[in-house]
Amino acid sequence: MSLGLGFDLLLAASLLWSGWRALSTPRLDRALVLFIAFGLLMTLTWARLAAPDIALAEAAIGAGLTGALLLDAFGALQAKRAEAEAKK
Amino acid sequence: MKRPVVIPAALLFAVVLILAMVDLAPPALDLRPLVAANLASSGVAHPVTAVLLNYRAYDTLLEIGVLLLALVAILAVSESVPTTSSTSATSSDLLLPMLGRIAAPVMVVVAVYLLSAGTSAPGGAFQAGAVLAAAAVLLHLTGLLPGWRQPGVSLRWGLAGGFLLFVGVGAILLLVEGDLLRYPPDHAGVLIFLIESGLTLSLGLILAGLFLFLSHDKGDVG
Amino acid sequence: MTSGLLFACVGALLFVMGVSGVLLIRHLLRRILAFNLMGSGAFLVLVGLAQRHGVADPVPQAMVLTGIVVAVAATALALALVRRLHALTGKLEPPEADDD
Amino acid sequence: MTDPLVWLILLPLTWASLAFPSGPGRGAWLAIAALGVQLMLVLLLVVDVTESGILVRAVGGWGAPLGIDLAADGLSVAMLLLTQVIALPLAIYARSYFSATAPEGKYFWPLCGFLLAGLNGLYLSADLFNLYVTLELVGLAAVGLVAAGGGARQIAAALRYLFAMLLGSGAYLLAVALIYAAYGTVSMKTLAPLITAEAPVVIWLAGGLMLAGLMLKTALFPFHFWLPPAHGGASAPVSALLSALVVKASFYLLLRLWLGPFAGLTAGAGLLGWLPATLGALAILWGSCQAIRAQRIKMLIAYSTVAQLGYLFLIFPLLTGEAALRAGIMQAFAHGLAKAAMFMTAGVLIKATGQDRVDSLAGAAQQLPLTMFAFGLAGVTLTGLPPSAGFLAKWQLIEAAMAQGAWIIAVVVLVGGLLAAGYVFRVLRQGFLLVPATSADTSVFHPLPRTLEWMALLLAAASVLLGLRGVELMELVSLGGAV
Repeated sequence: MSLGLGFDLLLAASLLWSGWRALSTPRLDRALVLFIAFGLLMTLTWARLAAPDIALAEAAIGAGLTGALLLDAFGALQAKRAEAEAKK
Repeated sequence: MKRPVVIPAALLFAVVLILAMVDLAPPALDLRPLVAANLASSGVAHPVTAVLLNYRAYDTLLEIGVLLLALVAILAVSESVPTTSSTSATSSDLLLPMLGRIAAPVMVVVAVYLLSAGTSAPGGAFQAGAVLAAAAVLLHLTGLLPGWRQPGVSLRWGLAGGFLLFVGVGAILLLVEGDLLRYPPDHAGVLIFLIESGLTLSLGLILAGLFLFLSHDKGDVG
Repeated sequence: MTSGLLFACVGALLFVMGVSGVLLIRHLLRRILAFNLMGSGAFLVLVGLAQRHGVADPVPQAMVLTGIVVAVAATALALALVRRLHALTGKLEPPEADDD
Repeated sequence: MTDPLVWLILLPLTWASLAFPSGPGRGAWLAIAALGVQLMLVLLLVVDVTESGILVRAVGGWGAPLGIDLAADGLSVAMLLLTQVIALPLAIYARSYFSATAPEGKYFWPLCGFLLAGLNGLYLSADLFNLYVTLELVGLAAVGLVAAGGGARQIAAALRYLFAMLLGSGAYLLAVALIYAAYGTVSMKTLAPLITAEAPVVIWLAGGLMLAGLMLKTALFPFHFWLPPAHGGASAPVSALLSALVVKASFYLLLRLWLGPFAGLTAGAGLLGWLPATLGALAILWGSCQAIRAQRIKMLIAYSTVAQLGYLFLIFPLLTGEAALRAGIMQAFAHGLAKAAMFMTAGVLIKATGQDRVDSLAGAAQQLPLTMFAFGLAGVTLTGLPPSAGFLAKWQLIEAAMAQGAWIIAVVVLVGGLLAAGYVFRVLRQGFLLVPATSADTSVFHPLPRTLEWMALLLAAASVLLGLRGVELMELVSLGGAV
């Protein structure tokens, strides 16, 4: 088994694991972190598939912007919820 | 309730799909020689950029349309009532604004590099625009750039400008060359760079807008 | 097995994972995550399967670049709707179907 | 303007992206003027295609398989004609409908422009991946329109709609990936002989994914769950746009794939056509029953759309002959015109009475005779009474079914007509009820711009009168070898 294949298999397993956990882990903040990790793993995958353009775009847009959007939404919702609790 | 149906069906589909994919014979057609053979007249040296902005430039045109459309849709959904609290991060920390002041210009330089590199190496308008957008978001997070509300006239023209430029070039080429987005080989490089420059700016604004308009909408109603 | 084929298979699994997620998960933010997994899965199949013989192909790569931008546009719109719904109802789950 | 085909895509893109910077609520006149030009362009295109058959344009001058081809044949021109014919009166209606400050009309024009550009692009594209992008353009624009300026109910409907659209286009995209891997091209013209020659298992899976994804996008029973809240909850011009035009786009694409690249597979498996047809028959029964029971007028009309879409899918087992295709196109026109008119009248009634319940319509015929007349005409078409376009469509469909011994389809069509009469009559009966002047719960009717009523009447009358000249229209589909 070559080094490349071993790395690919590891990457494949991590992709599936992080994707699965992002959907199934009970805490939402962890899920979002796992999702961003998934995006970074996708970036590595694109590099392994000889697609540097997609790797760049995935890092910037897929993991970066989407991650930022999700985290920002999460933060806003948390703040909103805390506000609502405080009112009670 | 749906679970017992969906999960077995999904697993079954995945297994059949993977078995079928492993079993797949080589395709009848190979576009790679075609891509390579026409590279010289495409105006760029990087195959992916050639596909994106020349061979299949029409896809890219519509895709920028989708992005602009999504931004308009977000504006249509968001609350239009201007709220007063628009500065996001409290600037009690002195380090963050400094970081923003140093990093943002560097990111602009990186964006320009990515844009110019795109003709011959990985990179191009999307990546450059994304870096510009990231710079804007960073400035916002460090408290130097307030969240955007309903955009003013100049910002709206900036958001739509890259797309309008792309459509305009396409339309002129349709009138002059007879086909939509058919670049004359001698000028293809210049025209593509022109389109990419416009797109970088507008994409930067749109992608930043996706974040900043949403970020502004704290959902305060009533 | 080439990297292309391996990641195409991973893509197929991610796709069904994402579709099941969109169908089964009620929490809207997570449903958006599931949609993104579905998209990534389709992109991996597009590039990976086309490159199953180990040679890079710029055409599907360009298509995926287009697809990523479309996906982020859809994600942003979905988030805008979710935030609006949360602001109006305080809920992060869609209300039950009202058929009238 | 030498080339109507390409300008039909460029023009709406241009006015959509000009309407956005000109400011919230602006762009109506630009849109109406441009839609007038688009209507002329599509008429020019009809002439061109009638004279010279299928037209192909190579975007970028490359040609398939390296580049993207645009193609116009009889089927696509018919759909383009339907789109522009409805869009112009609808735009005039929408200009009067949205007041200057209405939040739901703030970005109506750019969204509407992108939607129409997406539709025109979809009807003209001959490239599977490009079709994916146009599908997304149409889907996201439609979701934005449903959600625009809306309350919680509308936002929830838009979210459900969005996820249905994304699932549908996701399945479509995976299918495109499999097809590219198997044949190395996504050009429909290049693919057709390749798929007919040899179809590995992945192509069957790809076909299944496309079928499922597009049935979901067309809201075929039981995938219709997203349609009634989205179409019933949006503002009236948007509902009209979605019900009359948007759902037809994914139906068109399914038909195009069925008859084009996948013709080799679908012709070989004769029973396959009965799957969409069975679901279509169920859609007719279920949708009509729900419409009969609906309390709110727009939900009634939305469920009627679920039912009427069912007829479109009845043609699939009969596609070996051309008559079924003609019936399908006629039904698309009949339903498009009548349903646009119906949602427009609903908009008038809701604005005038301030209520949206069927029960609150008493006295409408006295106060808004034009509108109730328009609703009645549209109802004639949906029920399939002569001489309407709906009658012609059903007649053709029954004829095609009987010719192939599929009498069950004929029975479904007849039962569907009776049920449609049921829900149309419910509204008319309420509208023509005379209310005693002293009654306390009489709805108060607010005065409205007459344009609203006339535009609805125009489309409703067109849906009936088309029945007289429908043969010429149906001739169109045999042009350029769609079959």
